[in-house]
Amino acid sequence: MSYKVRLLATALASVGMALPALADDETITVGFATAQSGAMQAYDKPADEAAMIRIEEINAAGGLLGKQIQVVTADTKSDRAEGAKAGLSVLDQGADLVIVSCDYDFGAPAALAAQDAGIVSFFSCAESVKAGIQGVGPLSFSGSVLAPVQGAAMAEWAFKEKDAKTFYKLLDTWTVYNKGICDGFDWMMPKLEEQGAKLVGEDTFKNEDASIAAQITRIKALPEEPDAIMLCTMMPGGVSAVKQLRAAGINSMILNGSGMDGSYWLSAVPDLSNFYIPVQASIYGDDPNPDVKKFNEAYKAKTGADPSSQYVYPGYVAVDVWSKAVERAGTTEAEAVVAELEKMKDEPTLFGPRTFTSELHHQANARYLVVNVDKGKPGVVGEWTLSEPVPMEAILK
Amino acid sequence: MTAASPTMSAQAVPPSAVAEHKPARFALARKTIMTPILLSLLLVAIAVLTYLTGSRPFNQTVIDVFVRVTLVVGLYIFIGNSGVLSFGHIAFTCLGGYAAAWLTINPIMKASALPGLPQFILDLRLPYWQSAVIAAIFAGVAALILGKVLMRLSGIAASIATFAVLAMINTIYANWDSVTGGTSSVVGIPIIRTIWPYLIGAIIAIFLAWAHAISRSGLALRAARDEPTAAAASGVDIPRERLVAFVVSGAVMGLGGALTAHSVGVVTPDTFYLGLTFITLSMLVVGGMGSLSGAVIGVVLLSALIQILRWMEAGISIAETTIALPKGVQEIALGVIMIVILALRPSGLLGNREVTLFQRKRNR
Amino acid sequence: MTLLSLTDVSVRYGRLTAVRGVSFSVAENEILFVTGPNGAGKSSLMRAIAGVTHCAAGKITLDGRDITAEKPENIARMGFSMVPEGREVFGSLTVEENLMVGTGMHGGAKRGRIADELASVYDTFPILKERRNGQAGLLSGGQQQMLVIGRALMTQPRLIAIDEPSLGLAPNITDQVYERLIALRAERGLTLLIVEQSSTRAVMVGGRMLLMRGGQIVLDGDARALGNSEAIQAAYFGYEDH
Amino acid sequence: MLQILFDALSLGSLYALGALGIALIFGVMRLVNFAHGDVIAFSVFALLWPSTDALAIVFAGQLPWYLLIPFVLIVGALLSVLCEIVVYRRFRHASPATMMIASFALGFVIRYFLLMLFTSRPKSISLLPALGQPVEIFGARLPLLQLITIVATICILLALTLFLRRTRFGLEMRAAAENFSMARMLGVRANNVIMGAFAISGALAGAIALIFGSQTGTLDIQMGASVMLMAFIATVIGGLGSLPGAVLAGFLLGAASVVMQVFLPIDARPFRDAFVYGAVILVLLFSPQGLISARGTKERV
Repeated sequence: MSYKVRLLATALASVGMALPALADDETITVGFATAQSGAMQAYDKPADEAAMIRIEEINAAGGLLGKQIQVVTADTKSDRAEGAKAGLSVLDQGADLVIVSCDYDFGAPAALAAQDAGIVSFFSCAESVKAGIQGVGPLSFSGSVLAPVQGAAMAEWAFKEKDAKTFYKLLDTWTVYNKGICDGFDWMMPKLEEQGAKLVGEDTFKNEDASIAAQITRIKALPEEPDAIMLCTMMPGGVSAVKQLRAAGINSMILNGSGMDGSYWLSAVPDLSNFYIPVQASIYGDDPNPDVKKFNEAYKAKTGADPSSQYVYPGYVAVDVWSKAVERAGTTEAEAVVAELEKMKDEPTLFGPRTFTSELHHQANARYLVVNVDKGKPGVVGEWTLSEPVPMEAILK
Repeated sequence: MTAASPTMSAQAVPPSAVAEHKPARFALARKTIMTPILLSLLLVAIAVLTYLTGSRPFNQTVIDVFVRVTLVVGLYIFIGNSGVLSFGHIAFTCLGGYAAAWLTINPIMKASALPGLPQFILDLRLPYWQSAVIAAIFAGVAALILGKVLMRLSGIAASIATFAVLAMINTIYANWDSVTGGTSSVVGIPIIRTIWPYLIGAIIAIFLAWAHAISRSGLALRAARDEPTAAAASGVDIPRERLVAFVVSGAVMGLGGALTAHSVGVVTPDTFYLGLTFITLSMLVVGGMGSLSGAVIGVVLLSALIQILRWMEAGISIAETTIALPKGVQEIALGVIMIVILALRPSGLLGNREVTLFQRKRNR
Repeated sequence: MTLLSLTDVSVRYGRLTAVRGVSFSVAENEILFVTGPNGAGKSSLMRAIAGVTHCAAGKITLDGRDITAEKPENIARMGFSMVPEGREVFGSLTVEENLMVGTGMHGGAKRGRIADELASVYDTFPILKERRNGQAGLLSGGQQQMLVIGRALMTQPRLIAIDEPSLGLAPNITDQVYERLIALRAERGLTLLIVEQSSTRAVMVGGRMLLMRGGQIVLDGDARALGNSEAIQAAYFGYEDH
Repeated sequence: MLQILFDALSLGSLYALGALGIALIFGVMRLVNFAHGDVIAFSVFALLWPSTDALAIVFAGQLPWYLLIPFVLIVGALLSVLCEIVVYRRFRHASPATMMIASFALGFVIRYFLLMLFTSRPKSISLLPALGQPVEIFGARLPLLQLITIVATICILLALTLFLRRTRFGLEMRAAAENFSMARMLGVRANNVIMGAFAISGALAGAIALIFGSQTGTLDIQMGASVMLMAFIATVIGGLGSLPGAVLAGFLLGAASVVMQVFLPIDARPFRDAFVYGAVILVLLFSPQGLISARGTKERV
């Protein structure tokens, strides 16, 4: 009886396995536990594609440690509980690296499963410090840059390069990412105030708010319009906020996090100007690095469309730095790979240098390109690296 | 539309029985005990089968099912017995989930992630089963306090008021950064990947629901649901009995919250919001709102359906060809199937009936 | 000629049977009283004819057409107007709006006739005219009763079924209501189906009378002949065995 | 101060229109229509060509405004009526809880259908861009859209009132909202009235979608959800089935939200919604039947 039950049960379970691939010695397996459907799919897929491009490049160049990289996937359905299952699923299929969802909240369950199993995980583009040692654990990394770096960089750049003196902070309390941008801004602001800048006001809103009229009224009540508004928000509420700010006749420069990158939404605010976004590389074809243009072409060839935002790039970076660490360690064993990753200091990648330490598996500073949207046309107008990295206290706030 | 129809439930008892004394209730317990036993056996069978497959993702799927069983049974205790639709019970799940997080996360991590917690909680680190018990009690106490105020309401006003509670707790937990970590995921909760604790949790919930249903309070509440005037006339204090059910179900929801936290290892406020509210309510209504068996079977069937659809989405290989549904069809199919079930069986798959061994003859 | 006919009609609520196997028919222009004690199933029977309560068994025809499973609005459109018990006025509508609700079935063509009908209802119940623009919900119980009867008349029915017309009305108003109904019967050939708890009114007005008890018809005959006979007393209070 | 008033009115307008759409349907069939929010999203997504690209491909969105507005309203009305014919018609005799879950399931289907066609990435579209300009009024600089929102809402409310008070269909609808079976016994055709209610409700959803879409410039699959929730609450505290109550409560909720945003200290502002919901509970405790209780509406939940 027990044999039959076991047979039935195994049959049942194996239906779920796409390819019951066991980790053999001939290949290295990268598992994607990311959203292939649901709310996160639109964000995970581009980063996945970029990671795939890097994997294909490696395979074409002879593989990693002489082995071909094989890819397994599981859909998180943009659901946390499903995320844990997806993580377990790719681990069962022998993943040596687990790429998890772009967003920390949605990626954490799968990353935790990898951490538990002693396997290295990379968030494709999460920008929260918890996507690393401080949250998931010592085997977890992110391919992107911390959100506070974005807020701090934009404030410093606006003050130094654009001569902005009065600042206003508008925070969308929806996500940790938003709060992170403003945390970086909050850390930078006192330094700038010593040099003559001034924070003239602050307010909060919710991403889903149908109208931010009340918040706008408060800005308009100021004796004079602030030079710059630090807008810590993301899609879709961010577009709404920008549109309403401009519709109310507020023309201050608007400083953003990288979350507002992309030209796909610009039609919502016709002739938008004076709008600044930090990006790791430009999707607009004007990146100073010609290799970025090549990547953009490769991406278009693979997916049929241009990159939709800079969040394509960190997926590439994740596979890139991991594979370098594996190459140096000579193994995919987590401990050795992590040790190699933690030795990286300003490791050059296609999209800016990367540094990992035993305290931080994330970037506390980065070289950013600043994109300005002028009359609805985005383009790179500058480059900025923070005068000093954002300290741990500000990151952990 | 029609007058309240007499319940078909094996546990249904006319209002007059409420006043009956103890021996009668022992008889009632004997008569109805088969229902929770059968339901538990069903879950045990599922657990054993899962254990034998040894597949980790499938194991996690079944863990999820058991957590849902706990939650839906918790909903049943209040909604099924009182007939008042509550949109707010997931608030107690939220309380339970965070309480479990507070009690089990490594103190060093807690001190940095949730510095606003009181010192004695910061220093505490309990095993998961103790934290689950405390989480349930915590949620139960919260339900007692909130229920005191809310149980005066009935009908849709009560539904909305409970929803308002959910929205309030969600807003507070999403923004009280120092204590709840705000909207960010709280991590560091020990992850329990064996199936048995969840099985035990679900079975406890089932037996609690059964014990409440045959208690004096549960009987009175169901009598009041079916014949409000008669019950009020025979001295049933409806708000009080509702409160009892609210507290018991709040505690079970809290337990479910703790189980959720340990199954995934993270808690966030929006896990415990509208999505979970509607999926659990749907499972209850599809199974049969007025029946404990309906609650359990509704979860098992809908979960099985979801799983099958997911497998179909992932692709099934039949003789060399892989047939796969387009991504996203699973949710659409689920919605359509739910509508069809409800159209064919408006009072759910089981209606008011319970699963028993024998079709018992009705007392005349 | 038979206008309404019921064959073995039963009505159940869950496991409770309110009407069991009732058969009778109503001829055109007839006055038929359905009487019986509380809970005899009279109202359930009426609701079943009107189509708002589902028939568990049996068949109902109106004007030769099977209406057993017909929608209430279609039954109304065939000329069956029902005044249910409990004065179901539309409380937030004005008195005149209440009266107008049921006139839609005639289409817009007969505007003049609707005005005439309205005038005649106001004639019968002057108080309604006085309060025509007031909220119906604010009327007294008796006034609401007038309103629902007037509203049913506004639909210009061939058969009007009234559940307890005298409930809540002062005796002299009740008299007026009956006078008006009888006059309409003469003028237009209206058929009357009237539910009353006591047989007094039936005896006064005359016509045919059914007596229901326990969901069944126990007596059927001429109201005056049955009158105050012993049979009716016995049937009413259930002295006999059956 | 004037600015705050306008802010409150424009937000309240959205809630009031939403509440009206829900109250209308609740009135005629005791259905709490959870799919309403998804009808809102659908009616404006109909302006786009289905595509999973990040860039929105505008389809009907390029129509001139006098065609675009009716287009969206009609899409909303048609979808809503379709929901009634395909789904809700089978639930006429079901309990409110069953109907509610069915409506939720239906909303779920619509939402995931949109998700499949358009992905979850919000789509941007410049809807009625002329409305994005600020205007000067009584010394306050207001976005033209805010003004139009308020004016349009008032017009819709007036038109609807006229329709309900002055037309036969309106009369039948009001009668049916109050006592459905009695209205049927007076020959009011149930299906017509219910379909009428769904059509109006759907058109109102379209109106909300238009306002919302031109205000935010983004179309998001979830966009209807928050308005729908607030509208649902407004319907209840307004007195279920009472149309004026729903409108009043919608405006009150909008006002409460704006006033709290203005007067709460910055640290308490993120908790704004908790205060709003607290106020909702208080209102319900003191008047469980709602602010304006509809006479004769028997509750069946």
